[in-house]
Amino acid sequence: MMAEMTLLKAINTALHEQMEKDDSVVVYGEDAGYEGGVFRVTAGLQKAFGEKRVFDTPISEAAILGSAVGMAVAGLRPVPEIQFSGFMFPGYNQIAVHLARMHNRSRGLYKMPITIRMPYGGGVRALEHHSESLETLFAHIPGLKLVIPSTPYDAKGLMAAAIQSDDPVIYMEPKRIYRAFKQEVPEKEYTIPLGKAKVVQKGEDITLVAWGAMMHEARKALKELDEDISVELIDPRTISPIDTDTIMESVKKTGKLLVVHEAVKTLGIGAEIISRANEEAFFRLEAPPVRLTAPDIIVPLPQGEHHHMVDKERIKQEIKKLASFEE
Amino acid sequence: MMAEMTLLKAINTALHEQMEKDDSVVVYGEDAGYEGGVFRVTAGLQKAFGEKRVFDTPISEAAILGSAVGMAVAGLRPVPEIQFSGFMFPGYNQIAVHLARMHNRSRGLYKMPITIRMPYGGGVRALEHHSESLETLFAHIPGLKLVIPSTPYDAKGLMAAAIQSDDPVIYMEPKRIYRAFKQEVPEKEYTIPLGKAKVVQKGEDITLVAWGAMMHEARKALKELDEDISVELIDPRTISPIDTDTIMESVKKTGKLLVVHEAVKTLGIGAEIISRANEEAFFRLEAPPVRLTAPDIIVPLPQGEHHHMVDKERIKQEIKKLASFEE
Amino acid sequence: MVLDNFKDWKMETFSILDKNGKVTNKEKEPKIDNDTLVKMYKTMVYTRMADEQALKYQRQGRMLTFAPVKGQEAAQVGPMAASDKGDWLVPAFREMAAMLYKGVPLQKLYLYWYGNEQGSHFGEGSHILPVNVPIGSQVNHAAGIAYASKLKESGEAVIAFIGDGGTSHGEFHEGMNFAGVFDLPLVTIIQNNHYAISTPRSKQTKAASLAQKAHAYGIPGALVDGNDPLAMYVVTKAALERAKKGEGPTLIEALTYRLGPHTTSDDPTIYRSDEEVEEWKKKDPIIRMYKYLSNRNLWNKEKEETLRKDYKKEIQDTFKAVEKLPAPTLDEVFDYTYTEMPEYLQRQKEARKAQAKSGGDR
Amino acid sequence: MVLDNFKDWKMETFSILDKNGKVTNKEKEPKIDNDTLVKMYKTMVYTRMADEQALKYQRQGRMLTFAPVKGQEAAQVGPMAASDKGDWLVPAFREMAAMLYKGVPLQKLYLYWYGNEQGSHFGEGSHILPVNVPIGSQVNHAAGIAYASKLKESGEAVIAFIGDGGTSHGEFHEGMNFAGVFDLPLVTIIQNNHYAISTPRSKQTKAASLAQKAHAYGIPGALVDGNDPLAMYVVTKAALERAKKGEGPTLIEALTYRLGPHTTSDDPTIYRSDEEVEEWKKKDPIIRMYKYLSNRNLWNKEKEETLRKDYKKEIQDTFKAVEKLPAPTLDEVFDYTYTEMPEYLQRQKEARKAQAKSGGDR
Ligand SMILES: Cc1ncc(C[n+]2csc(CCOP(=O)(O)OP(=O)(O)O)c2C)c(N)n1
Ligand SMILES: Cc1ncc(C[n+]2csc(CCOP(=O)(O)OP(=O)(O)O)c2C)c(N)n1
Ligand SMILES: [Mg+2]
Ligand SMILES: [Mg+2]
Repeated sequence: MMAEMTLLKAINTALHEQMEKDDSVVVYGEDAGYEGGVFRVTAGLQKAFGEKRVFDTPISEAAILGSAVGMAVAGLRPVPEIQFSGFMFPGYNQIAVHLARMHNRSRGLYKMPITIRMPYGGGVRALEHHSESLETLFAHIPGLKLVIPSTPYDAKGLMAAAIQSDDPVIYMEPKRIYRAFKQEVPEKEYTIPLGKAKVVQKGEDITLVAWGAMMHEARKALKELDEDISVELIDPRTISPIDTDTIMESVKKTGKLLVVHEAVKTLGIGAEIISRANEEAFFRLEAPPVRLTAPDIIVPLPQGEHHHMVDKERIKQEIKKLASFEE
Repeated sequence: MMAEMTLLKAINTALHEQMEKDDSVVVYGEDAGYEGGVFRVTAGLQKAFGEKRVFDTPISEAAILGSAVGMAVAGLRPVPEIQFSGFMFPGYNQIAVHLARMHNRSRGLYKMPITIRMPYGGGVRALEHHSESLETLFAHIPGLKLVIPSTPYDAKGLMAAAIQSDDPVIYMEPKRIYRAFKQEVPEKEYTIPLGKAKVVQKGEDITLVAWGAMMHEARKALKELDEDISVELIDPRTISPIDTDTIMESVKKTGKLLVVHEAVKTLGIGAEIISRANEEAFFRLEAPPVRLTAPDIIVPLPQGEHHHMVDKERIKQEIKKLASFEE
Repeated sequence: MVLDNFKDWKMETFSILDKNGKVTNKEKEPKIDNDTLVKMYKTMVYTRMADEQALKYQRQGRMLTFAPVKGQEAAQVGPMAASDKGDWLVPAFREMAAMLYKGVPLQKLYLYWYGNEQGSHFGEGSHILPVNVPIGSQVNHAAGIAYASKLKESGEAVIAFIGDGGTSHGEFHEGMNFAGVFDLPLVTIIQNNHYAISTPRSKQTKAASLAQKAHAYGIPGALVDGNDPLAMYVVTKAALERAKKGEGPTLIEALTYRLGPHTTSDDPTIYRSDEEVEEWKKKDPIIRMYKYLSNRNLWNKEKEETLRKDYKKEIQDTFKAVEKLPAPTLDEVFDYTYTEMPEYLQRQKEARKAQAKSGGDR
Repeated sequence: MVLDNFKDWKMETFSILDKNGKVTNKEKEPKIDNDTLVKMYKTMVYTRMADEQALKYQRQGRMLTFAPVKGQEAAQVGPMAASDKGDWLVPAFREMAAMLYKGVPLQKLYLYWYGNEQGSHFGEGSHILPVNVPIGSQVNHAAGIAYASKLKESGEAVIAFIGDGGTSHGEFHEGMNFAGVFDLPLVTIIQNNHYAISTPRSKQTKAASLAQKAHAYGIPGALVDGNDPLAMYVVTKAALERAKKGEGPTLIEALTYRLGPHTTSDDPTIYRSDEEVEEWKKKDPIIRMYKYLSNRNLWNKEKEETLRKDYKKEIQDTFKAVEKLPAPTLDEVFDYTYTEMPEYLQRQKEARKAQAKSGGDR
C-alpha cells in the first residue's frame, strides 16, 4: 500500500511508526510536544504517545542534547529536535564532546542511539539564523553520522534507519522542501541503509552531486536543460559517512564532477568530495572538479538572500560550462 | 636589538607590548589573570596592567566570548583566552553567531577587534579534550580570521597584527612547541600581515604545506631526508583567509602537493587546499595531491595517541612516495 | 528533616497603577516630569500602531515574518524612560517600544524586519545593539558592555531585555553570573509574557518567580507588574542607581503578556484560550497610562485623535518608503564580511557577478 | 527603596560531627549500620592511599597527569553510602572516592589516568558514567538518566557531582533547570573545594552560597560541611528520598577543600598560602571519621595498621599490573568510533597500518 505524502509528512509518519514499534523512543524539544513543533513535524505524537514520551522542553539546547546522552546511557532512544539548525550552537558542546565520543571513550559500554532532528537551509525568506547549512560542523566530527533526505520516500526510510541506528545521527531536514511536493511512499515500515548514495539519474558526461533542497533544484535544472548533456545525478543521502564508492564510480566514468551545496564554499562538503576524487580518481578527471555553492559570506537577510543562494539557473550554467570544458 | 625566546615567551611579549601601547586591550579568561594562565602565557600581565585589564573569569566560555562582543562594541580590544581549544565548544555559539557576524549585520557600525587565544593540538600526553585541532570549525565560518604561528618570530608579529586587526581573529597556539625551541626575535614591536603565507624553504619537486607543531615536524623530516628531493615548504601562518596565491604559485611549479595537519582528515584544512589547487592549478598537478593527517577517529588518550599523530617519520615517507609517484 | 527549611521563595509583585490607571501606591508614585510622561505614552501608542500596521502589511504579503510586541509596551517604555541617554540598550527581538523610545527611527525597524541589514545600523553613539535572535546570548553582550563601562568609568549603565523562556538558557546564567562577580552596571529585564512560542511559563522552570533567579548570582531581584509603566520606571530607576554606584547588576521580572502571536508565522489559538487573552486585554498598559494621564489632565480625547491621525500617516509613509528602498546589492552582502575584503572573497564576488542571473536576481 | 527587600540569602551549614569526630548534633546522627560505617571509612582510607601513591608515581614519571582527590573523601563517600545499588553515579573528574565506593575497581581508575580508554569501561549494569572533563556537561547527562528513570519508573535516582567552578557554567544551569521542570530524581552535589584551578570561590560568583542557586530552579538547596561524612550522608539520604517520591531534584553544596594540587601539572603555592592549607588539614575528614568510629569502638589502631599494610600492597600491585597492560592497539582506537566500522574508516585503518612506524609506535 502506498500513500501520497510530503517530505514533512513522511518524517512525521516515520516518527509515528518508530514510536509505535519501540517504547524506548522519545521525542522532545522546544515546542515539539503540545504544539507538535513550529513546523508541525511532530504533530500528533504527544496525543498518540503521551506527555512523557513526547514533550516540550525549556529553551536549553545543551540540556536537550545533553539529556539525550543520559537517556541513551539509560536505555532510551531519544529523538530530540533542534528548532532550527542555526540554534544548535549552544548544544554543539554536547554533540562534539559527548554524543560523538561516548561509545568510544567507554569502549563500547554506552551506545548513543540518538537522532537529532533539525530543519536547515535557506530560501524561505526567514529571520536571521534560520537559514544556515551547517553540514560541515557535523561531518568533520568523527563518531557522528549525518543524514539529509531529499524526497519523502528517502525521508521516511532514512528516519527509520537513523532511529534504529546505535550510533548518533544528525538528521537535517531541508525545510524549504518540507511541503514542496508529494510522492508515493509505502505505508508500511522500511529502512534505507545509512551510508548508501542513490544514483537518481544515470548519465555519461558529468557527475552532479547534490542533496536536500539542492537536489530538487538540480532536478529542475536537468529538466529544463536544452543542451544534449548527459548528467549522472547522485544524492548521497548520508553525508557522513559519505558513500564515496558510488560517487567515484560515476566520476571515473564521466571524468567531470560538479558538487552543488547550499553551505558556504570554504570547507563545505564539496571540498571533501573533490579531495576524495583526487585521491581515488585523479587520472580519470578530465576537467577541474567544480563546486557550486554559496559564497563565503554570512547568510544575508531575506532581501539579499538570493545573492547567497544556488538555484537551477546557476546549476544549468555550471553544467554547460563544465560540459564544454576544454583545457 | 634581538632577544632569544620561546614561542610562549614571544606571545607573552607581544601581549605586553600591545597592552602597553593601547589602553583598550584587555586580557582575561579562566586563570588567565592572577596565575597568568595554566601555561603562563599571560604571566606578569596582571602585575603590569592591573586587575581591571587582566583578570580571571568564572568558568563560562559563553560569557568569556560573549562579553568580548560587548566589550568590542563599547570600544575595547579584548584578548580572551580559552584554556584549551577543546573547551571552546560552550563558547562556539558566540563565535559563530556573533563575533563573526556583528560587523556585517550592523553594516559596519560595530567592529569586532577581538583576538581569541587558545592552545591547541596533541602530542603532550594530556587529558581528554586537551589535544584537539579544530581549525576547520573556525575556517568554515565567514567573518572570522584564523592564525596559527609556528615560530617565535611569527608568533610575536602575528599576535601584534591580530590584536590590531579590526576583525575577529582566532589565534591558535601550538602548545606542543610552546617551549620546544628558541629563536632570535626583535625586541621592538613589529607585525606580520594576516593572510600572508611564508615560503620557509624553496624547492622544486614537492610543495609541502604545514603549520603549527606540524611545521616543526616537517622541518625535522626535511633535515633527516637522505634522498635528493627538493621540497618547497610553505607555512600559511594565517589559515583563514588562507594565502592561496603563494601556495598555488608553488604547486604550479612543483606539480605535487602534500598537506600535513594534526586535525582529522575529513574536512580538515587539507580538503580546502586541495580543492583550491584543483580550481587554480589543476592541469599543473602531476600527481594526486596528498593529505597526511590524523585519521577520522576521536583523539585517543595518551597511551594510544601515537596512532592519531602525524610525525616526521610519516612525513618523510609521504615525501618519498610522492616524489617517486608515477601514474 | 534537614531539607524542610528550604521553602520556595515568595515574592510580592510591585505595582503603582491598577488596571484603571489609578494610583494604588501613592508613596511610590514617581516624580516624572510631564514631558517624559507624555513621551512614554506617545511611544506606547506609536509602537502599538506601528506594530498593528506591520501585522496588516504582513497579512497582505508586503512584510516578512516579524515578532509583534503588542501588550508589552509598558515593560519596555518604563525602563527606557528611567535611563539616561548614555545608557545602553541591549534588546532581544521583541523590543520595538524600547528601541523607538531610545531613538531608533521606525524606518530602521521596519527595514530590519523587511529583510535588510541596513535596518540594524543605528548610527554612531546610538548605544543600541541590533535585534538579537539567538536566545540569551545578548545577556553576555550586555555584560561585556557593562564591563567596558566600568573599566572606562564612563558612568554608562546597560539595560538588557530577555524573555521568560530565555531565562532557561545557559547564556543567561553565564552573563548574569559574570555581571555579578564584577559588580557590573547591568539591569536585566525579563519580560515574562507567559509564553515562549507555545510553551507556557510553567514549563520553563519550576521556580515560582523568575526574579528569584537573582539569588543564584547574589544580586537583587524584583517582581514587577510589567503592564504598569510607572512601576517599571521606579524599579528600573532604583536598579540603575545601584548600577551606577558600582553596586552591581539587578534582575527585574516584568509580568506582562503578549497579546499577539509569537511571530507572524505562529498560530496562538493552538496553545492558549481566548478567555485568557481577553483577561489580559483588560490589563492593557496603554489604557492604564491613558487614564493616568487623563486623571492628571495631561492628556485627553482630542489630543489622542490628532496623535493617532498623525501617527497613522507617518507609519504608512514610513513603510512605503521602506518598500521603495533598494534591496541589498551583491556588493553590500559581500563587503561587510570583514572590515577589509580579502582577495579571495573579492574573486568570489566577481565570479558571482559573472554567473547567470538566478531566479532570485532582479 | 523597592530593591531593599532583596537581601542576600543566608544559609546555615549543616553538620553532625565536629573536627574531632564528636557528635554535635545528636538529634540528626544517622542510624547507619556498622558495616556501612566501616566501609565508608575504609573507602576513604583506600582512596587517600591510592591518591597519594598515584602522586608518587606521577612524580617518578610513571603516571600521567591526574586530578588528586585528597581532602574531599567525605563529600563523596557520604552520598554514595546513602544511595542504593541501582542509583546512578555521574562524576565530574575528581570523584575517585565516590567511584571506588560504588564499586569501580582501582585498576580501572588508574588505567584511565594512565591514558587508556579501557579504564572507562565499568561493565554492564555498573550505573556509573566515565570521568567527565568538560565542566558542567555531566549535569545534563545526569538529568537525562533521571528522565529515563522517571519514564521507566525504575525507581533509580541519580547522584551527580560538580565543582564550585562548575556552577558558573551554562550547562549546570540548563541541567538543573531541566531536572526541576520534570521533577526528576536527581541529587547534585557541589564539592565546593574553594578553588577552580587557581581561581578562588569568591571570584566564581557573587552568591553568598552555591546552595542558594537552587532557588533559581525552585528546588531545595542545602549547605553542608563536606568534610563530615555523616552530615553528607544524612542530607543526601533526604534528597534521595525526595527524588524517589517524585518530588524532584535537590542541590547540595559540600564545603570542603582540595588539599593537593588541582592536577599534577598545577602548582598551588602560586595562589594559596600554606597557612590556609594547614587550617584545612585540621579538618581532615579521615581524622574525623577515625575518631568517630573509635569512639564507637568500631575501629582502633591495630585495625588501622593492618588495613594500611594490606592496602599499600594492593595499591602497588594494582599499579604495577596497570603498567604491564598493553597500550591500546591501532585497532582499538579505530574500532569504537562507531558501533560498526564504516568502509572508509576501515580503509584509513589499513592505510595507517601500512604507513611507516612513527616515533610513537612500538
Ligand atoms: C538559542 C535559540 N534557541 C531557539 C530559538 C527559537 N526561538 C525563537 S523565539 C523562542 C521563544 C522565546 O521565548 P521568550 O524568551 O519567552 O521570549 P518571547 O518570544 O516570549 O518574547 C524560541 C525558542 C532561538 N531563537 N534561539
Ligand atoms: C568547559 C571547560 N572549561 C574549562 C575547563 C578547564 N578546567 C579543568 S578543571 C577546571 C576547574 C574546575 O573547577 P571546579 O569546578 O571547582 O572543580 P575542581 O577542579 O575544584 O574539582 C577548569 C577550568 C574544562 N575542563 N572544561
Ligand atoms: Mg516569553
Ligand atoms: Mg573547585
